[in-house]
Amino acid sequence: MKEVAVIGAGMTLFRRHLQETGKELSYLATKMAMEDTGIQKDEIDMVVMGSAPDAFDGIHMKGENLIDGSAAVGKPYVRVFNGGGTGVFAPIAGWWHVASGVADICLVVCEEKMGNCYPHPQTAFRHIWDPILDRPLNPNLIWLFAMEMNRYMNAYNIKKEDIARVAVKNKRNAVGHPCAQLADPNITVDDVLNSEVMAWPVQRLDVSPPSDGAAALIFCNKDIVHKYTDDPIYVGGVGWNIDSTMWTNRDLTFPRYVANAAKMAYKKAGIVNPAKEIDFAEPYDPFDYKELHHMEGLLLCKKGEAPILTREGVTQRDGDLPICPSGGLLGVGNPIAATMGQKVCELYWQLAGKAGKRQIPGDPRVGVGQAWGDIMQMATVMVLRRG
Amino acid sequence: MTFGQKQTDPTSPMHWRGDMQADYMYPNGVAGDKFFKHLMQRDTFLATKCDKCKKVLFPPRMYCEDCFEEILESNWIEVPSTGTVRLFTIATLNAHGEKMQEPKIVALIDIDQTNGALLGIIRSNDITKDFSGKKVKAILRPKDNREGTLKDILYFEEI
Amino acid sequence: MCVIGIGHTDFNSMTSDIHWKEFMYEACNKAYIDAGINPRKDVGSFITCAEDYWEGFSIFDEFVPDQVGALLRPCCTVCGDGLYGLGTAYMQIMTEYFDIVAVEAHSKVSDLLTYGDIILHAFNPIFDRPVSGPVERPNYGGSPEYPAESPKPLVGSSDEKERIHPYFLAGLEMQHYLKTTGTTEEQCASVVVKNKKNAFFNPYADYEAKLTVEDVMNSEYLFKPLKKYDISPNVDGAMCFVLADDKTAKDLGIEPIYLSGFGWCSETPWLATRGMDAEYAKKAAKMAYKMAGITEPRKEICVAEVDDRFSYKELQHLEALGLARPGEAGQLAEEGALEIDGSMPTNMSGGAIGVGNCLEATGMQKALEIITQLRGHAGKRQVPDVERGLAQAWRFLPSGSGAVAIFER
Amino acid sequence: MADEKKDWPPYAPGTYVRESDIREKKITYTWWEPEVQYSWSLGPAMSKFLQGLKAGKIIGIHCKRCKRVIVPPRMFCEYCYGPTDEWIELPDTGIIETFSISYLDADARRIEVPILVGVVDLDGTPPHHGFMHYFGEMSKDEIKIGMKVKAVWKPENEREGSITDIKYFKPL
Repeated sequence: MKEVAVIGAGMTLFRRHLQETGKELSYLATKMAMEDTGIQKDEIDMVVMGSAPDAFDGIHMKGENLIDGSAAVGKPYVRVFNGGGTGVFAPIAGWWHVASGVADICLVVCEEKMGNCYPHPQTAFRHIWDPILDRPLNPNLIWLFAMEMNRYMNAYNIKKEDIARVAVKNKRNAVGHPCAQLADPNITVDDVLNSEVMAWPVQRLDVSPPSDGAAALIFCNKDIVHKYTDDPIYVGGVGWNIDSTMWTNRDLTFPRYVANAAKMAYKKAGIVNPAKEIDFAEPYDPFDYKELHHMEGLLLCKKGEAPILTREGVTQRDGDLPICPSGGLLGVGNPIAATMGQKVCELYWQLAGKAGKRQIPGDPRVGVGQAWGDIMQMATVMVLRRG
Repeated sequence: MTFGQKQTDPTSPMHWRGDMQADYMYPNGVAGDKFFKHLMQRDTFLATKCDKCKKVLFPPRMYCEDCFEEILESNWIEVPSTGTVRLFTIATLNAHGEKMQEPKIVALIDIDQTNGALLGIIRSNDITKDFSGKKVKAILRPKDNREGTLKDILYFEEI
Repeated sequence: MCVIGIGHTDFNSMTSDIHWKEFMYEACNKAYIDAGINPRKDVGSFITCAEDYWEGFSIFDEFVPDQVGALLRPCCTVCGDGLYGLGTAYMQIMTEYFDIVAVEAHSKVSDLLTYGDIILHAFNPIFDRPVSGPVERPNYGGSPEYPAESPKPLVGSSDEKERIHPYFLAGLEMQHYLKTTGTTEEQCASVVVKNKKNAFFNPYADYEAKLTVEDVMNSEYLFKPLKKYDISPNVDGAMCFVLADDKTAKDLGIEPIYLSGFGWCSETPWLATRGMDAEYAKKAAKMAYKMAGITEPRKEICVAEVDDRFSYKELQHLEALGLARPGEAGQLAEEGALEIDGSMPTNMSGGAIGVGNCLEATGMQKALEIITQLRGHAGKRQVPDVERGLAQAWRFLPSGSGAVAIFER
Repeated sequence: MADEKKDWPPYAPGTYVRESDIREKKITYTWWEPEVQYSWSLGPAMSKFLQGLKAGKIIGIHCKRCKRVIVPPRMFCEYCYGPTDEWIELPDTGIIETFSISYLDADARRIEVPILVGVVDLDGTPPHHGFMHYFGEMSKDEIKIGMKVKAVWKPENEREGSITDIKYFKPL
């Protein structure tokens, strides 16, 4: 197996509607990553596209449509997909292109254009449900997460204000992120608790917004990485795991699939005690409770302990275990697959000391990024470390 | 036998209907917006020229797909809305696979002064004609009716 | 790298008696039994090749794990033909994370009522798709309601009544192929005759027929020069392959079929600037030949299964793959060189014209035939002494992407 | 390098479009309504389940290897990967596994009277096995996890073989 380094990253503005087409967004993110690395199109061997449902962009086989914007014309190109998990899964696919020795340099592009689905991407979300068992009940996507959140709160007796602290932290962390859609330096716990109830226990400010956006990342074989950088960031380990489709046949209290994926990645990265050995994490936070749920799944704390750590300030940017220093999905926005920008790209920027105003104090050496997708069943995990 | 039991009663429920209906609003993009806003005012097309490979890209782009270089404002050029038929076919089926009310001539038209092309419908009295290599021009909607989409080009006809 | 197990369902134009999950389960279960493994313990990673709109779900990946045996295991979707899945499995095994990887691909196209509209939905929405017809849904229903404060913003309405079937693009491309290579429509028709004939000897093929070149030539022009018989009909079918590294295959005591080379490539999605010469197949083949150490494909490859979802595509692909010189393939077809007993046996299974177009599983069905031939299990359509075969996939209209895989005994 | 201490990403490319820019046609866009219809085959398990609902019964299936009663039924067990085959009629009672009080309908529009919805963990199955449904005859203040509930069926002549043949689950 080849060692794999990350040598460049880029991402676009995240907004509800952007004027650029999906191709153009991919181009902007890709061009930025290429300029960051100082690399030309010809030097890229292969390209991986990560993009979530076709039903958002409104283009069947949308991977094919995005080829020219992803510097992939005339190159081996493949799109991988597992719902919301794509944001970390696409870089995992990029990693295996290089780790297997098939490519020396692999570009990963993630793109999402949710605004195309009009008037609201909610229409496309209707079709993620089982057509026979769920769709006749006319469900709203928020229900799913409200049910999981309620189950989680009930099992560990968690108060809503402890969950709201996550939204406050992330929206404040996003201040200073030039791409951020919902950064707010003055938000308080009360603002979250007083926001409109959508499907109890989920309220307006518990939720990340739908967005348009794109992100890009460049992987390189360790043997030639010296050509591009003196201070490469390496992939320590990757993991992914899926649980049953039948979400009503599972206990929603603990995300066992996240734990499985994390264990797979940690084993390869040689991490025995994740809570101690990992310096910061970017778990997937489309809803504020998901950050807590995923911290537990990533084995960064005991079951039910994440809200306590959050309350005590451990997860703040200057805390002992910074969580979502980018501002996460809650602060920066949630263009499903393009959240690679806050998850894996952010790990790279933090570890390379390029995070600017968002830089974690101290000297972070190991970070873990995670995404979550499908119908509350898919986990994708990537560990990055300094060389 | 893969399963313990198979469906043997043809009178039992067999199918479940469903859809993935949704409506889509595609912004025309940065390059597309410029192209269509021009087309709303004028009867000509815009194309873009790549500085590196010197190709005149049509439909216009914000970047060159081969060189991956950005196309600058100064490299937008105006080209006539005429072209030469590269390929054509006579389509007889509609999307449902049924016979269309009347067959349509669909053509790939090389736009003059560019290295690009555009799909278009050719209207002609003679459907049996060989259109390959024929010069055609775009027939546009009246200016006050144009909306800034490809539908502003009604059809192409032979010059 | 080797294939240690294959499994497939029957191929049928309709499979109303079985749910698509059960359909996938049947193919996978057969492959696991063929390989003699327990998926719940032995398989490291699972890959499905699918696209959302073919299936009817916004996120198809969520409905995959249970029936392929991937519960609480690594599992993912690759949006491509089955051959892309094989390439992905190859790379995953090469990372040394896994010993055994399963790849599944299927078509349940009979569940789909609006096939033509869905292919149109793959066209560039701004510069290509509006040419096909009205922007408004022809049969309005089941779509979002617009509240009074934000009425439906419609742009591009016209007096057109119906949308053109997307196969017009194949009509254009066929015209290009005939013009540039001098191939005749009769030569394309001979491909149809051959593939439909081969399908008689393939027990799982669904569209066998005894036709003559005249029959094909007399079928009506649907997208001139594309005729009715030039187009492959749709079919349901599911397939699963199990791949393993050489050592694991040896430990299992299985006579393996080696995956000695693969390649894949994409051309630009812009119809305006894309050549129509199957450049994707040329580049994918180049990559696969390099990996397999092939320098003279025409001599070194015994059998080929190439994408023939339109009859001219078989000829175009043979030329792009270097198995025929440019412009020569039509003549080979006419002379019988592509027959099972010819010098370059092609689409022995019947291909997509004889078996049916199985969407993202089409390339997988090609690989299935090559493996069956290499194993010597092909019965009456067996080509003698097959040492090495090639399977090729194209991602279908309107794309310019494809993959190539080389298998050896 | 000094400039590395600046914000990163160093800039955020992209052109923001407001909803009003679309309404007022300040940007041009293309509209399209795809026609995307399906008719999925049910297969033996779902066919039997829907037939059961029409008859006012909840049908599950047994996996003998895992000693597990599965509902909704399926032809294979995802845990042992073996076939399932013994149909079981289950009681129409259970407990609330989890729930939500929704002020939004399927199209994300606000509604005044909230929908009570959740997962019912059916009696006669292992823990956490059930399906999603509505709850009724209880207020949003009364509903809680662990509450015992029973199905309220539509009258026989209105049932059509759908999950909605059960109107909702009411407190037992």
